[in-house]
Amino acid sequence: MTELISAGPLLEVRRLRVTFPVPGKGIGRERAVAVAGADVTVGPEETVAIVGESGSGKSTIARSVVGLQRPDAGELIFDGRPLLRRRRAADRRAIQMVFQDPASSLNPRMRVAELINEAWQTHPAVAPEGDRRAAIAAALGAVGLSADLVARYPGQLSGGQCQRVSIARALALQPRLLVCDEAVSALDVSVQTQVLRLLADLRAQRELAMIFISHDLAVVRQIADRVLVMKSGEIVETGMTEDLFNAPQHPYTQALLDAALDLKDVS
Amino acid sequence: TTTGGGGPTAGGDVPQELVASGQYPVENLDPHSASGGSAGMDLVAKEIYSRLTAPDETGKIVGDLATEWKPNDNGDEWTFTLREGATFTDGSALDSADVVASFKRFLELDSPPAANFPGVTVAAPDPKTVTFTTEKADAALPSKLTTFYVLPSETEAKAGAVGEKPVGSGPYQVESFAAGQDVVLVPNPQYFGGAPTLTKLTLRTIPEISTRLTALQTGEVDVVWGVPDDQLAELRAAGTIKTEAVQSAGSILIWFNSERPFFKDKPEVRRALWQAVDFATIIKQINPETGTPADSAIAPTVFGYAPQTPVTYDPDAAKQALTEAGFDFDKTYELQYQSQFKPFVSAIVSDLAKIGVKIDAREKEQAVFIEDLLAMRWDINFQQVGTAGYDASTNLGRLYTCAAKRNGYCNPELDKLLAEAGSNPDQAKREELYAQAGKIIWDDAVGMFPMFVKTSYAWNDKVSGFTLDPQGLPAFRAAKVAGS
Amino acid sequence: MIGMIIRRLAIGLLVMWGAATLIFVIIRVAPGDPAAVLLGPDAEPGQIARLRAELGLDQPIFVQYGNYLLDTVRLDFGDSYRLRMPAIEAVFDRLPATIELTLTSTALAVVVGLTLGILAGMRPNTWTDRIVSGLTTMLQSFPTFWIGIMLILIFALWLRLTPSAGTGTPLHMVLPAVTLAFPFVAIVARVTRSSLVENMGEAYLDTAYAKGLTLRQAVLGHALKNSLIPVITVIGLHIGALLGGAVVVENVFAWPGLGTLMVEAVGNRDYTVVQAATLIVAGVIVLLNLATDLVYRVLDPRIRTGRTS
Amino acid sequence: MTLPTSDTRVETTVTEPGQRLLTVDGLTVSVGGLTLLDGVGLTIDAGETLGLIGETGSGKSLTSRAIIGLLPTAMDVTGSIVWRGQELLAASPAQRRRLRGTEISMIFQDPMSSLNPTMRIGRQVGEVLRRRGVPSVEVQRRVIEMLEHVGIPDPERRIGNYPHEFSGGMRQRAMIAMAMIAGPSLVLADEPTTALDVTVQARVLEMLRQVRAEQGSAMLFVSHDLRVISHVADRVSVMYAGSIMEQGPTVEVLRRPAHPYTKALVASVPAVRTRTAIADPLPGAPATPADRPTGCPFRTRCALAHDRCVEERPVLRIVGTDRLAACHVAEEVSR
Amino acid sequence: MRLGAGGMLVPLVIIGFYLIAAVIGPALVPYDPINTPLADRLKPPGAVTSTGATALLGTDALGRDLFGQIIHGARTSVIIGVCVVLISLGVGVLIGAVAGFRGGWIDAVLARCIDILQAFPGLVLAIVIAGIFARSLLLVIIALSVTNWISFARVTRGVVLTLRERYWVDAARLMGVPGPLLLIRHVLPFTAGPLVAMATLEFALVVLAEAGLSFLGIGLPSSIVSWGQTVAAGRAYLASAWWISAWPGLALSVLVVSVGILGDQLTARFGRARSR
Ligand SMILES: Nc1ncnc2c1ncn2[C@@H]1O[C@H](COP(=O)(O)OP(=O)(O)OP(=O)(O)O)[C@@H](O)[C@H]1O
Ligand SMILES: Nc1ncnc2c1ncn2[C@@H]1O[C@H](COP(=O)(O)OP(=O)(O)OP(=O)(O)O)[C@@H](O)[C@H]1O
Ligand SMILES: [Mg+2]
Ligand SMILES: [Mg+2]
Ligand code: NI
Repeated sequence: MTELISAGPLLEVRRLRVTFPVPGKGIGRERAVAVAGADVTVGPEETVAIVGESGSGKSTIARSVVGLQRPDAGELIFDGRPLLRRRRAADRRAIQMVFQDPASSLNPRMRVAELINEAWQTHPAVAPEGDRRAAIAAALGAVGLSADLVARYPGQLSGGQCQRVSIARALALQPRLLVCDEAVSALDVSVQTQVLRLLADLRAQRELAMIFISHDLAVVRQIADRVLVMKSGEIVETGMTEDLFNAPQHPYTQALLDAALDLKDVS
Repeated sequence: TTTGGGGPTAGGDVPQELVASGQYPVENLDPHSASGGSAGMDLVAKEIYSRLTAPDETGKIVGDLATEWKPNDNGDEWTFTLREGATFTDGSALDSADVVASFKRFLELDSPPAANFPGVTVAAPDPKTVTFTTEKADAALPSKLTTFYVLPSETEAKAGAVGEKPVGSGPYQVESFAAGQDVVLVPNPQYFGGAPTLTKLTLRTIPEISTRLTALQTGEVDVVWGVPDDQLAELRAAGTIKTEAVQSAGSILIWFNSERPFFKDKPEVRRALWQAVDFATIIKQINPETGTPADSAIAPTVFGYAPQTPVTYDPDAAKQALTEAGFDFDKTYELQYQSQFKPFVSAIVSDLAKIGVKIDAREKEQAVFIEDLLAMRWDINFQQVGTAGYDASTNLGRLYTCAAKRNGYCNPELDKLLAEAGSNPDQAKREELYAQAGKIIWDDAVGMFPMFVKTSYAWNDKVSGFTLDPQGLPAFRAAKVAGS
Repeated sequence: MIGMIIRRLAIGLLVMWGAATLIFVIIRVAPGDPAAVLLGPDAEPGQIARLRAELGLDQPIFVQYGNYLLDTVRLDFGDSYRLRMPAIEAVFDRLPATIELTLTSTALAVVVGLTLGILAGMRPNTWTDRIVSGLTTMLQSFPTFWIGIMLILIFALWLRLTPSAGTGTPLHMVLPAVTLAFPFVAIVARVTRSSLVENMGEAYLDTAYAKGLTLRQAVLGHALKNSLIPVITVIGLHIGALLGGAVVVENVFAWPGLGTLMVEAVGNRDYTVVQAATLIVAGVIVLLNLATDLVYRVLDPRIRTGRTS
Repeated sequence: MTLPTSDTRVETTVTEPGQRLLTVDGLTVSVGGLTLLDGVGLTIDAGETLGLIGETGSGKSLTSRAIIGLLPTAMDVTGSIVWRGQELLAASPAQRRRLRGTEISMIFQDPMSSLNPTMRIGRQVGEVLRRRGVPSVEVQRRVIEMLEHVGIPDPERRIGNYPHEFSGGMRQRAMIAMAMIAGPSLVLADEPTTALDVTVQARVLEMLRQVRAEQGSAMLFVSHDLRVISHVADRVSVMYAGSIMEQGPTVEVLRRPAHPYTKALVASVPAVRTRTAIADPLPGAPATPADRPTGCPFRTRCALAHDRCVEERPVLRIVGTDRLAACHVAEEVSR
Repeated sequence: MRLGAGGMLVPLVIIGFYLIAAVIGPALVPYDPINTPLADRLKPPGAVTSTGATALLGTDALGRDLFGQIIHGARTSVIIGVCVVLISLGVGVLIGAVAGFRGGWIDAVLARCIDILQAFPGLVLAIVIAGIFARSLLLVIIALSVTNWISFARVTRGVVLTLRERYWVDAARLMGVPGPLLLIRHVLPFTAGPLVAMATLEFALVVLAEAGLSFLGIGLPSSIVSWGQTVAAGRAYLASAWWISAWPGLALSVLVVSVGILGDQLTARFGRARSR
C-alpha cells in the first residue's frame, strides 16, 4: 500500500480535448468538439461524479480515461506518470470501467465463469494462484452473487445480476480507479439501490477511487464526494457534493437542480 | 393478308423470303481477313462474292468467274479465262485487274487460306486472262482457288476495309449486317448467273441447337444445318420438315503423337489401339445419319481418295498385340478434344478401358486446344478435319510430311510421294500417288481414321432449290419458296 | 452532394484503372495465342508470327501495357482482332441489346419480386409467407438454361405465342427477359421479405398502428420505404452482374448481348474486345454504385446528413 | 417543491365531471404457457390521469398495449376491456382500429425509434387526420397549429424536417402532437419522458399537462419513476409481476403505502433536495413470468412474508377508504 | 404460427438422405462413368437394359444409367458446394472482418479491391482460370470460389462494423484483450447467424453454378460425374429425352429447396436471437 502514502492525486486529466469528424460535410473535414479542454482530478479513494445534459461529453471523458478514445489534446496522468498512447498492461489493469447497459457489456456467448476468467487470462499478473473455480466463486461472492451462476450466460441473468458480473469482472483485475458510466441508470429503483450499496461498500473495502457518471442528481448526491457539472463539452462547475447541491453557483447547475423531480408531497 | 376476289394464291405470290440459320457467327465481311476460311465467312462470302472456281455439290471443281483453265507443260503456271459480263454491284466491270489486285490483297492480309499459295505470283496479260505462277508445279491450284474471293481492285489493303456493305459480284448483295447475328441479303440484279428468285435471304446465327430447331419448327427459320443425329428423326416426324445428310469433305482424325516414345516408330501399337475401339458400333449408335465408317484418311468427295482395307474391331487381338509390343498399361494417355465431340470421345475411352488402356480425356477450350495442338502437347488428338479445295494436297500433302510437324510422324518415302503428287500436272498420276500415300498413312496408323462426316440439313418443305453443300455451307442462288 | 459525387467518380476512375490492369494481366496470363486462334488449326507458324507482329503482340509486355493505358486514356481501345472493327464499336453494338434486356428483366423482377416479398414479409410465418418462400427457393434452384429452353418449348413451340429466338420485335424480348428475371425475382423477393420482417418489428410501426392504420397501410406507407435499402443494394449488384453475365440466356435466345461478346472474345483471345468490354462494364458498375448511393439518400434522409444512428 | 404550475393542474382535473371512460377487468395475457398479465383491473374516468408504475417486466406496457389493441397476435387475451360501454375484446379489428388515434391514442417511450425515420415530421403528425379524409390544406394548418402548441419553434419550417433533424425533446413533443392532434379522449403514455434529460423532461411534462388540460383528455401514464408519477398522476396503480399490487389516489398511496412492495419502492427513491443515505435494498430480483412464486408473487422479497403468503394469493381488496391493495397484511403495512 | 421443430426436421431429414447418398451411395449403387453401353442409349425411365437390369430413371445419350449417375453425382456436387462455400466463407470472413474491424485505410483499400473484382466479369475470370489449370474438381472449386467470397466479405464487414461498437467489445478492449483475440472471441461468433444463413443459400447457388460451368465447357473432367454434368449433357435432349436433365435437376431442386428452407429457419432462429 505504498502508493497510498503519496499525497498527489491518483488521476489527473489536464486540458482534455476530444473532437469527432462531422460526417457528410464534404472535403472540409469539419470536426465537432465533444470535450473542450476539461480538467479532472481524482484523489485516491475519492468518488468524483460527472453530471450534465445528454451529449455534454461525460462518456467521452470516461472513454478517454480508460483508453477507448484517443484524445486530440491533453494529458492524462495516472499515479504520477503520464499514460502512454499504448498503455502498459499495469495501467490498463488499474483503470476499469462499468458500462451503462448491463446486458450488452457482457459477451452473450460467454458464460459467467469465462467472462471473469478472461480478465485473468489477459492479465496473468493479478490472476489468483491455485483453484480457479474457487477464485471465480469468491469474485462472485464479493459482489453478492451466488457461485451457482458460473455456468450461466448473460441472457439468463437479470439486469442487476449482469451489472454485478460486470463489476466483479472489473474488480477481478484489482483496479485502483473504477469508471462507472451510467452504471445504475438502466436499473429499476430496487435493483439500483442494491448496486449503489454494493459500489459504496466496495469503495470502502478496496480503497477504490471512482468516476461516477450519471444524470440522476439524486443518486449522485448519495454517492459522490465531489461533483463536476458539464455542459456542451466544458466543465462549468465543480465542488464538494453538499456545497454544490446546497449552493449551486453556475446558472446551469441551478437549472439542472430546479428541473430535477423529487417525490411530491410525501414527506 | 387476304386479297379480294378469292381464289387460291398463286405460287408466285408467296413472299420469296428465306431465313437460314447456322451455329457459327458471321463476324465480318472481308473474305481476305483473318476470318477467311471460317465457316461463317465462307457461308456468306460465296453469296456475295465470286471466285474463279467453285466446288459443285459433289465436290467437283467447276468454273465460277473462270470459264476455263489450263496448266502449262511444267504444271507451274495456270492460265484462267474470265467470263464475259461479270460486273460488281457498284456497276463496274470485273476484269483480270480486279482478280490480280484481290489476290495480292489476299496474300498481303495473310488470310488463313493464303497459306495454300506459298510463292504464288499472279499476272493479267489481258483483261480476260489471269495467270498464276507457282514455285513448284501445283496441280491442285484450281481447287485451292475455291478459297479465294474476288473484290474490286479499289478495295483498300486493310483488313475489314470492305465495311458493312461490301461490293461483290455474287448472286446476292448485303442489305444489312450485324456482326455475330444477322446478315440480310437481297438479290444482285446484275449477277452474271441471273438474279436469284428470293427477294430476301437472312443468314442468322443461333448458337443453341435446341433453339435453332425450335425456330425451324415454328417457321421462324427455314433452313438449318448441323443437326445432331438424335434430332433428325424427330424433326422428320413432324411431317413438314425434310432432312438430309450430305457427304462432306470432312472426316474424324484421331492422331497419335509419334514424337512420344510409346508411339514413335510403333505402328503395331497404334494399330492395335485402333483395333480396340468398336467404331462401327459407335458410329451406328451416335452418328447413324451423319457418319459413315471411313476407309481412308480423306473423304470420298476429295480428289485423291482411295479406299483402304478397313480395320476391324478385335479387342483380344489388340490386347495381345499391345502386350507383345511392351505397351505400358499403367500409364495414362492424354487425349485432347473439343466439347462437341464429347460423346464420341467418351465411347472411345470406354472401349479402350475395356482392354486396360487408360485414357485421360481432356476437353479443351478452342484457344488452348489450338495452342496445344500446334505445340504437340498431347498423346492423342481428336479432331475433325476438312479438306480445303477438295484436293488431297491441302490435307495429306499439308499434314503428313516430316516438315509439317503436325503429329510427329516422319517418313521420307511418304514425303517423296506427297511432293510428287502435289506437283504432277497429270491428274490420273496424282490420284495414283495419293492412293499410295494414303495407304502408307492408313497402314502405319498415323492416327485412327474412323469416320467420314456428313453434314445434316433440315428444312421447311416449302423451300426448295438450295444446294446441300458438303461443307455445311448451303448455297441459295436457286432457292425458292413454294406456297403451302 | 456535388462534392460527394466528384469524390465517388474519382474513386471510380481508380477502380476502372484497377479493372483495366487486372484484365490486361489476366488475359495475357491465360494460355492461348490470339493469332493462333484467329488463324485456326491450319495455320503455319510463320503466318502466326506475322499476325502477332501485326497485332503488336510481339512487343515487350510493359510497352504493350503502356500503349494500352495511353490509348485507353484517349478512349481508343484498339481494333478487334477478329471483327476487324474498333473494339469499342463492337461493344457498343452489343450494349443496346444488353441494356434493353437488363432493364426489362430488372423491371419485371422488381415488380414481381417486390410484390411477392411484401406479401410474404407482411405476415411472416403464415402460409402466404411459406408459399412465397418455397416458390422463390424453387425459382433459384433451376439452372437458367433449363428454364430458358423450357420456356421456348412451351411458349414458342407448343403455344406459338412468342418467337423462339433473336431480336426485332418487343415480343422477342419476352422469353429472355422472363428467363433472366426468374432468379432475380427470387432474390428480390427474399431480400424484400427479410428486410420487411425486420422493419415490421420496429417501434415506428406501432406508432402507425396506434394511429388506426391497417396492416396494409402501415406496410406500404411506413415499413416499405424503410426496407428498401437492402433491396436496392441487391438490385444494383444484380444489374451489374447481368451486364456481362447473361451469357447463358443470350446463348439460348440468340440474343446479341455483351455477355456472349465477352465470352467469345475471351475464347478467341480477342484482347482488345475483352479489355474494352471490361472497362465499359466497370464504368457502368461504377455509375451504378453511385446511382445506388444516390437512391439510398433519397430513401433515407439520415444518409443525406451523414447521421445514421 | 413542486412544479410551478401544478396547482392549476389539480384544479382542472378536480372540476372535470368524472364520467367513466375505460374499465379493465380481469385482464389476463398469456403466451406459450406463460402468463404475462394476471387479472389486471383498472378504471379511468374522463379527464383524469392514472399513473401505472412498476419495475421492468411487470407488465405496464402490455397493459397499455392491450387497451389500444396492439398485442402480438401470438398472445391470448382474456378478461374485459370496456370503452364507453363497448366491450373491446369482442369488437371487430375494424371497429377497434377506428378508435385508434381519434378516441384512444398512444405516446411511446423512445421518441427516436417510434418515429418513422424516413417520413417528414409534418406528414407523420398529420397522418391520423389525412387517413380520415381531412383535406390536406386543413391537415397542414392543424399540424402547424399543433406543433406550435407543443412548443416547437418555427413549425412552418419544421414540418419539412425528418426526425433525426430534431433533438430528443423535440421528437417527444412531435410524438405528443401526433397523439393529441385528433383530440382523443384517452391518451396512453408509455414512459413518455424516460429517454429525456431532466431539464427536457420537466418541460415536456409541463407541456403535456397543458395540452391535455385544454383538450380535456384522460391519460394513462406509464412509468417506472415514482418521482414523475407523483407529479402527474391523480391516481396510481402499482404493478408487480403482471398483477396490480396497489391502487389509489397518488398522494395517499405514496404517503402511506398499503403494500410492502410500494413501501420499498418509495423508500428506495433518493432525493435531490435533501441528502439521503442509500436505502436498505430489497433483496433479490423482480419475479419474471417464468419463475413467479406461488401464492403472493412478491413474497420472496418481502420481509413480512409468512405461511399464508405461500399458500394463498392475496386478492386486490379495499383497504381503508379509497384504496385497493393485494396483501394479506395491508392494514399493518399502511399503519 | 411459426414452423416448429417439424419445419427444421423435414429439410434436415432430406438433407441427411442426400448426405447418406453422397457418402455411402456410390458403394451401394455400382456405376462406372467410363463405360458407355451404347446399345442402351436414351432408354426411358423403367426400361430394361441390354444387361437385363432395369434403368430406374432411364439412361443418358451414352447408355449410362441415370440413377447411378445421380447417386455418384451427389458426392461430387455436395463436395463442390461444401468446399466452395467453405473456401469463400473463410476468405470472405477474413477479409470482411479485417476490413470492418480495423477500418481506416485497410477498409478503404479492401473495399476498392472488392469494387474492382465486382466490375470484373467473374465468368471471364473462371474461363481464364480454366485455361491455366487442367480440368479437375479442384479447378471447378477454385473457379467458383474466386468471386464467391465477395458476398461473404461484404456481409461480414457490415455485421462487424456494427458489432465493433458493442459495449462488450469495448469492455474486452479496455481490459487489454489483444486485437486478434478480440475479433475471434468477441466479434466473429456473432457474425455466424447471417453467415450461416447466407452459406446455405450460396451452397445452392454454387451447385447450380457448376452446371453453368459445364454449359460453358469448362466444367469437370469427363471421368467425374456430377449433377451439373448430367444436366448439361441432357441439354440437347430436353424436348425428346426429358429425363436426362430432369432427374438431376429435380434432385438438385429438392436439395436446394431443403437447404433453402433450412437456411430460412436458421435465419429466423439466429435473427430472433440477434434481435433480443
Ligand atoms: N464515436 C463518435 N462519433 C461521433 N460523435 C461522437 C462519438 N461519440 C460521441 N460523439 C459526440 O460527442 C458528444 C459528446 O458525447 P458523449 O457520449 O460524451 O455525451 P454524454 O455526456 O455521455 O451524453 P449521454 O448522457 O447521452 O450519454 C456528442 O455530441 C456526441 O454526439
Ligand atoms: N412478445 C412477447 N413475448 C413473450 N413475452 C413477452 C413479450 N412481450 C413482453 N413479454 C414479457 O411480458 C412481461 C411484461 O412486459 P412489459 O413490456 O409489459 O413490461 P414493462 O412493465 O413495460 O417493462 P419495462 O419497464 O421494461 O418497459 C415481461 O416479462 C416480458 O418479458
Ligand atoms: Mg454517455
Ligand atoms: Mg414497457
Ligand atoms: Ni452531397
